[in-house]
Amino acid sequence: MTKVLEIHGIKKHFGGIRAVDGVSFDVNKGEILGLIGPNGCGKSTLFNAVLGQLEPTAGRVMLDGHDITGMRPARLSRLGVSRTFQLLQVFPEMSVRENLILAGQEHRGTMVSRLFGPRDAGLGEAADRMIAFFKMSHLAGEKAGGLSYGQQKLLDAAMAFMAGPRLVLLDEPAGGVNLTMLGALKERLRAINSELGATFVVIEHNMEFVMSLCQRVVVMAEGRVLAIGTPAEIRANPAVIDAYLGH
Amino acid sequence: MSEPVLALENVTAGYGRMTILNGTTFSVPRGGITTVIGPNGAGKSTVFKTIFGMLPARAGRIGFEGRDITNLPPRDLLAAGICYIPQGRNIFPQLSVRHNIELGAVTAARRLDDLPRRIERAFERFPALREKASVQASTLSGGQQKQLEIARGLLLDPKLILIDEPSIGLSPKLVQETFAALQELRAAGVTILLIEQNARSALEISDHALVLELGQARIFGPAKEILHDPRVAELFLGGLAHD
Amino acid sequence: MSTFSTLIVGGLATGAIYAVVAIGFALLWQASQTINFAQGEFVMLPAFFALIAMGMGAPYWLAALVTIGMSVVILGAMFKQMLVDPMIKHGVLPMAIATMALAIFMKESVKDLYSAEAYPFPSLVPDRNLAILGANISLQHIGIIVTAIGAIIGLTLLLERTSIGRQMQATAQNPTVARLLGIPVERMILLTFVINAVLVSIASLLVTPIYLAKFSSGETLGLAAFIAAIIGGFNQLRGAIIGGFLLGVVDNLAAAYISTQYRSAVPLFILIAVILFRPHGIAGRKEERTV
Amino acid sequence: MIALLRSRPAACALAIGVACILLFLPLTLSRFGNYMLAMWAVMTIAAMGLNLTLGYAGQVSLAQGAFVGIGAYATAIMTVNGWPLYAPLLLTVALCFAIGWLLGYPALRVQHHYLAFVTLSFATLAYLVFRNEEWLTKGTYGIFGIPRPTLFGVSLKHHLNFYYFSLAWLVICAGLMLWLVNSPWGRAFTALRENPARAQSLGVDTRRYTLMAFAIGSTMGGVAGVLYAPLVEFIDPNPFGLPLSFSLLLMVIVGGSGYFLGPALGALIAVLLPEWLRDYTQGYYLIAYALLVMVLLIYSPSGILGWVERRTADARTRRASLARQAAVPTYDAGSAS
Amino acid sequence: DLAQAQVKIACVSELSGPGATVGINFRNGANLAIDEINAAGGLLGQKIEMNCADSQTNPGVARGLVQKALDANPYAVLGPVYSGSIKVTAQLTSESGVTNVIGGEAAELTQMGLKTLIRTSFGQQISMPKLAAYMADDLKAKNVAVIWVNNDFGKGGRDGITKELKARGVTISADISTEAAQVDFAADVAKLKQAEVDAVFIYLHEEESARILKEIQKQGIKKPLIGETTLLNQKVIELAGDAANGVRGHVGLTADAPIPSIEAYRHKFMAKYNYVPDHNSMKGYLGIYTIKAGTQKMGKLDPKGLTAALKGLSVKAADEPGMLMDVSIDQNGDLDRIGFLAEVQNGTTVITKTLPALKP
Ligand SMILES: Nc1ncnc2c1ncn2[C@@H]1O[C@H](COP(=O)(O)OP(=O)(O)OP(=O)(O)O)[C@@H](O)[C@H]1O
Ligand SMILES: Nc1ncnc2c1ncn2[C@@H]1O[C@H](COP(=O)(O)OP(=O)(O)OP(=O)(O)O)[C@@H](O)[C@H]1O
Ligand SMILES: [Mg+2]
Ligand SMILES: [Mg+2]
Repeated sequence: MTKVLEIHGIKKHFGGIRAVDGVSFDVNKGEILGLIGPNGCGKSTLFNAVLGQLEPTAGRVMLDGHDITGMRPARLSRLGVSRTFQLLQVFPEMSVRENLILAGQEHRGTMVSRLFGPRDAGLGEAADRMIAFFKMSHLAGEKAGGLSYGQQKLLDAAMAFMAGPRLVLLDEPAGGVNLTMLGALKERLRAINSELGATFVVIEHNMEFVMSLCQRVVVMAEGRVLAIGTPAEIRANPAVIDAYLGH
Repeated sequence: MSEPVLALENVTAGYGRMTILNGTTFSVPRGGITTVIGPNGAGKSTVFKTIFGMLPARAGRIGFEGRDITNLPPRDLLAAGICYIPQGRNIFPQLSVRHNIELGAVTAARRLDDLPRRIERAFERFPALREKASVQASTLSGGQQKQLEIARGLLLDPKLILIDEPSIGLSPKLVQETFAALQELRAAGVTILLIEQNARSALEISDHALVLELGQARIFGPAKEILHDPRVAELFLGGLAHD
Repeated sequence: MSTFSTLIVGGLATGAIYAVVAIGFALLWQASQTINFAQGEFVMLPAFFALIAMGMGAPYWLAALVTIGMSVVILGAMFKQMLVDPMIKHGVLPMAIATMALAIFMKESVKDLYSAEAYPFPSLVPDRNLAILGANISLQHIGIIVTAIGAIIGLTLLLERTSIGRQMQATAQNPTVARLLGIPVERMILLTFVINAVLVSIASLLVTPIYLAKFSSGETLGLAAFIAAIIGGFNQLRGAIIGGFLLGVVDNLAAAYISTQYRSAVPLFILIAVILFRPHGIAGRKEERTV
Repeated sequence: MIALLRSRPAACALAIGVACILLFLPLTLSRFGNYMLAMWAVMTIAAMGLNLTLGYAGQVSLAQGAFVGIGAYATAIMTVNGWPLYAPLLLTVALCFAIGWLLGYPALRVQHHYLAFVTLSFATLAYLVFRNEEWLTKGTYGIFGIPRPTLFGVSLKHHLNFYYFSLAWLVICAGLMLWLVNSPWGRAFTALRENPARAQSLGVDTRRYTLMAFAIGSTMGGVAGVLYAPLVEFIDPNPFGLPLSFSLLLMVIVGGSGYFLGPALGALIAVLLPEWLRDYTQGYYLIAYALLVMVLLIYSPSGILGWVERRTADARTRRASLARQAAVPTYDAGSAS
Repeated sequence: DLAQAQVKIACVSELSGPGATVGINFRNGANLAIDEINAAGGLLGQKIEMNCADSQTNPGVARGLVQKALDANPYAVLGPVYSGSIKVTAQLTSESGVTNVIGGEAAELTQMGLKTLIRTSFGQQISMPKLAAYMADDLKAKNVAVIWVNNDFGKGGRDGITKELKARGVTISADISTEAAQVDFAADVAKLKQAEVDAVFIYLHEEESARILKEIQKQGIKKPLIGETTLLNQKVIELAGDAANGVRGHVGLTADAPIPSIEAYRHKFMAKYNYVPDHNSMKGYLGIYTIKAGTQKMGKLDPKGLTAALKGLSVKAADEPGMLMDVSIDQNGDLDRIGFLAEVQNGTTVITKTLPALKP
C-alpha cells in the first residue's frame, strides 16, 4: 500500500505550550482517514504545521516520498493538496459561484495563460454542477458572506473539491451542516474518493460521520497520538472512550 | 402546558431588502428544553437574532413572560433574564480568556461581588478554560472558544437561554456534558431554546421540538414524537435512524 | 560628546512631543479601531480656542479650561456623532479619508476665519533651560515628557485594569458581540473620543508654545506622530512613547551624522528595518492567531 | 458595475452619453477648461493604478504620487534633451514596474498601517531625490520648457489636441485595466484582499499577485506622470510630495474603492470639483470641498459607486426575497402526525 | 477692453499650501492698494477690480489659473510669489504679452528672456552681493556657515550667497540644509557649533528663523548672525524674543524702515487687517502701484503697452507716495532702489545703514 503523506515527529510549540508534541503517522493512498481527539489536543495545529500554514518546531512531512516540510501552501495546493479550515474561510464579498471558480482557477494553466484565457478559466460548468449538487443553485449569485453558517460550511468544503485534488484535509466539515446535507457531503466525499482515487484526512467530532466514513482513525490527545485503528477498534478502546468519546 | 415563556406572533424580519422570516409564529413553554431543527438557511439563527434585538422585527410581536419585548436592545433583554449564545465564533480575540468571560457580567454590575464565584463555577464546568485563563482568547482551539462562549453565556444564570448549535466543534464528551448541563438548568426551572443540527442527540434530551423551514414554523410538538415522525426523519434528519 | 548628548536630549524632547500626539493614535486604534488623520489638526485647533478666550480677556487658567471644554464638545462629541458613527462600521480607509478631508477643513477654516499668521503662545511651564548630560533642555520639554508618560500610565491602567477599559477594547475588537453582551457600545466609543479630545487639548497647550499657533502646524506634527505610533506598535499605548523618542533621536542623529538634505527620509528607512524585523512594531503585540 | 454596463441598456446609454461629453464638451471650453479636463484624465490614470493595488488587491499604498513623479521627471529630463515622448514612456513603464515590484516585497511581510508606513517612507524618499539630486532633476529650480510632443505631424501644443491625447491614453489604460480585472487575475486580486490565508491554501500565489498588484498599479502611476510633465510644461518636486499620494487615495475611496469606474469619479471630485467651487465660494472653496467630501463619505462610506451598487443590489435582493417567499416547503404542517 | 468701466487685474497667489502665509500677505497688500486707488477715483477714472485665485503653492494649479485669467483678457497679471510657479506662469503671460508683476526673488526669473515680467522687490542677484560684501568687508569674515531652508526660496538664497561669498574669497565651512516647518534645530545648530566660523548666514522662513535663533541661544553660540529681509522681520523678533537680539543683515523691503511713507503704510495695513505687515504684503502693495505708475505714464489703459511703459520707468516717492520709495525699473524688469542694513537691538529692528540705489 503506497503512502501519500508521511508525518514524521511533527512538533509545534507556542512558547511553553506544546500544541503538537511529536506526531507521526502515515496516510495511505486512496484511504479516508479520520483524525479525532479532545478539544485543544492539537489537530488543527497539526494540519497547519503539515500544510505550511505554520512553521513546524520539529519534524518532517513527506508527500509521495518528497520532503514538503514548510512548503508554501500555494505550492502544496498546486501539487494537488487541498484543505479546509476549522473557522469559516470563504470570500465574503464574492458570490458563491466566484468562490468556487477561484478555488479551481489557479490549477488551470499558468498565470500568463490564465490572463489571456476565458474569464471563468473554463470552470463555469464545474462550479454550477457543484452548486447544484449542494442544493444552493438559488444562492449561486449571493455574496458568500450572506449565507447561513451551514451553507458557508458546505461552500467551504465544496471549494476544497474544485481543483480535483489528490489529497484533501478537512477540519470539521460537518459542524453545523444539516443531517440531510451531511448525507450529500458524505456521498460527494466517497465519490471523489472512489472515482478520482483522492485521499482524505478528516478532523471531525461527529462520530456517526467519522465512523461510517473512515477506514482508519487516528486519535490524538495532548499533542500526541493516542491510538490508531479501525473505527471498531477505536470505539472499543477504553483510553479513547475515557479521553474523548465519553460514556 | 403552562402559559408560554416566549411567544412569537407573525414576526417578519430579514437582512436589508431580504425577508427571511415572514409571519413566523410559535411559542415556547416554560421550564423545558425546546429544540429547533430545520435545513440550513431555514432561518433558525435569524429567529434568535430577531428575538434578541440584533435584527429589527419589521412586523409582529415578540412576548417574554407576557411582556412585549419586540425590538428591545440586548441590554434590556439581558436584564430581563434572557441570554443568547450565538453560532460561530464570538470572542474578543485580544483579551484574555478570563476577561472574555468576565464581560459576560457587564449588565450585572451590582452583583459583581460574587463574580469570582461564578467564574470559578464556569471553570469547573469547563476545566480546559482554567488553564487557559490568562492567554489571549484568539489562541484557543475552536472547541475551547465554544466552551468560552457557553461559560460566558451562563454566567448570570438567566431564565431563558437561546443557544445556537452549541455542539459545533465540541468533542462528543463535552457535548454530553454540555447537554447534561442544560438538563441541570432545566431541572432548576430555566427554559432553554436550542438550535441543533446534531438533532438526534438534541431531541433525545428535549421536551419539545420545533421544525422551521423557509422562515416558518412548520411543526411544533413533543420531541419524542417528532424524533420518530418518519417524514421529519426523512426530510430533516437525513433518513430514518438506523438503530 | 557634549554634541552627542545635545542631539540625544534634543531628540528625546522632540520625541516627547510626537509621543504626546501619538498616544491619541494608539488609543483610537485600541479602543475603536479607527485612524484619525486629522490628529495633528486636533492639536493645532485647541490653541486657537485658547487664543480667542484670552483675546476676550480670560486669564490663562480659564482659557485652558475653556479650551479643554470646547475640545471635548467639538473634537470629542461632535466628531464622534457626525463622522465616526456613520463610518466606523465600514473599515479603516473611509474614515481615514474623511479625517483627511476634516484636516483640510480645519486648516482652511482657521486660516480664512482667524489668520494665516503664526502666533506665539504662552507656556504653561516657564521657558527656562535645564542642563542634562551637559546639554540644555527646556522645562517645556520636560513638562511634555512628564505629561506623555503620565497619560500613558493612566490610560494603560484604564484599558488594562478597569472593567470600563476592557469594555472599550471589547467594543473595538468585536462590536456585535459587545452589543449582545449588553456593553453600551455607543457610550464606549463616545468615551474613547472624549478622552482623545482631552488628550489633544492638553497636548495643544503644551506643544503650541514650541510649535506656535498656526493653521499649518498640525501637518508635520500629525504625520510624525502617526509614524511614531506605528513604529511603537499601533496596538500598544506605551509603544507611542517608545516610537516617539526613537523617531526624535534617530532624526537628530541622521541629520547630524548622515545627511541634512535627506534628514526626513533617512530615519524612516532606519525605522523600516525595525518594522520589517518586528512586523508589529517595537512594543506592539501580534494581533491574533490567524489559523 | 462592469456587469451593469454590459447588461443594462440604460447603462449603455449612459456610457454613450459620457463618451459624447468627453469628446464634444471640450470644443466649447476655454483653454483653462481643457487644461483641467486633461488634468482629470491624467489623474484618473494614476488613480486607476492605485485602485488596482488598493481597491482590488487590498494593499495600502501611499506612494502612488511618487510614481507619478518618477514618470514626470523621466519625461521632463529626456524630452528637454530632445528625446521623443515614447522614449521616456518606455523607460517609465520599465522603471515603475521594477520599483513597484520591489516596493511590493515589504507587503509580503507587513500589512495595513505598517505597510502604509513603508510606502509613505518611499514616497518621502522619492520626493527628496527629486529635490536634492540637482545634477539630474534641477532640484527646487525645477525643469521648464518641457515640450509637448507632435503626433503624426499634429502638434499637441494646442490645448485641445493635448486634451484628446490625454483622453486617448486614458481610454487605452482603462481598456487594459478593464481586461485585467475581468480576467481570472482580477478574481485572484480580490481573493488576496478578502482572505489571503484561504487564497493561499487554494493555490493562489499570493506573493506573486501582491507584487504584480504593486508593479502594475505603480506603472499606471508612472504613465500618468509621463502625461503630466508635457501637460504642465514645468515640473518641480513640490507637486509630487505626500499630498499627491493622499489625494490619489482620496480619489480611489471617494469614487468607490474596488469599482472599475471609481477612480474616474473620484478624480472628478478631487480635480474638477474644487475648480468649479472657486467660482461660487470666493476664498472658501477648499472648505466647501472638504465639507462635500466628508458629507459624501458620511452618506456613502463605500464611495459613490458603492452607493450605486447598493441600489442595484437591492433590486436583486428583492427579487430573491420574493422567490424565497414563493418557494414551496418540502414539509407542510397539514399532513403532520 | 477700453470700453469696460473697470480695470480687471488678475491675481494668482499662494493662498493655501506651504506658501499660504506669504501669498495671503501679498494679496492683502494688493487689496489695500486697490482700496486706496479706488477711493481716490480709480485708475484713470476707472475702478480697479481684482479677484485673487489660490494656486495652492502648486505650479500645475498656478498654470491653470493664469491660463484661466488670460482667457478673460486681464489688464495685467499680479503674482504669483513663489519662483517655481512663476517659471511656468510667466511663460503664458509673456506668450500672451500681458504684463506680469511678480513677487518672486529668484535671480534667474528675469534672465529667462520672458518679456513681460516686472519685479516688486530685489532679485537675489542684487541683494546677495550687498550681503556678501557686508560679510567679507565689514565683518572681515574668512569662513561662513550657511543655513538655508531647502525649497526654492531657500535654495535660491543659498546658491546666490555662496556664489558671491566665493567670489570674495570667503569659504563656506558649513552648508546646512533644513526643512520647511522644521521644529527641532538641535542637530543643525550642533553642526554649526562644530564648524569654526566667523559668521552665520541664516536664510529660513519666519517661524523657522525664530526657532533656530532660540536653539542657537540655547546652545550658547556667540557668532554674528546675518540674514536677509525675513530674518530681521518683526514676526521673527516677536517669536524669538531676546534670542533675536544682535541679528544683522540686509533688508530690501521692510515695514519697519524709519521712513514716513513706510510707517504710514504699516499703520494703514494694521488698521485694515490688524496684524503687522511683512515685506510680502509690501510686494503686493507696490505691485498695484507699479501698474498704476506705468498706466499713468502711458496716460491710457493699454494692456499691450503697459510692459513697455514700465521698463525704464523710474518713479519718485514724492510724485507717487504709493511707491513708498524712489524706484527705477530696468529693461529686464529688475528694480533699483535703496536698501538697508539693519540690526535687532533689544527687540526692535534698527536701520544701521541705508544703502543707496546703484544708479541714483
Ligand atoms: N497561536 C497560538 N498561540 C498559543 N497557543 C496556541 C496557538 N494556536 C493553538 N494553540 C494551543 O494549541 C492547542 C491546540 O490547538 P488546536 O486548535 O490545534 O486544537 P484542536 O485539536 O484543533 O481542538 P479543537 O477540536 O477544539 O479544534 C490549544 O491548547 C491551543 O490553545
Ligand atoms: N448577514 C446576512 N445577510 C444576508 N443574508 C443573510 C445573512 N445571514 C443569513 N442570511 C440569509 O438568511 C437565511 C437564513 O439564515 P440563518 O442563518 O437564519 O439560517 P439557519 O437556519 O441558521 O441555517 P444554519 O443551520 O446553516 O445556521 C439564509 O438563506 C441566508 O442566506
Ligand atoms: Mg481544531
Ligand atoms: Mg444558524
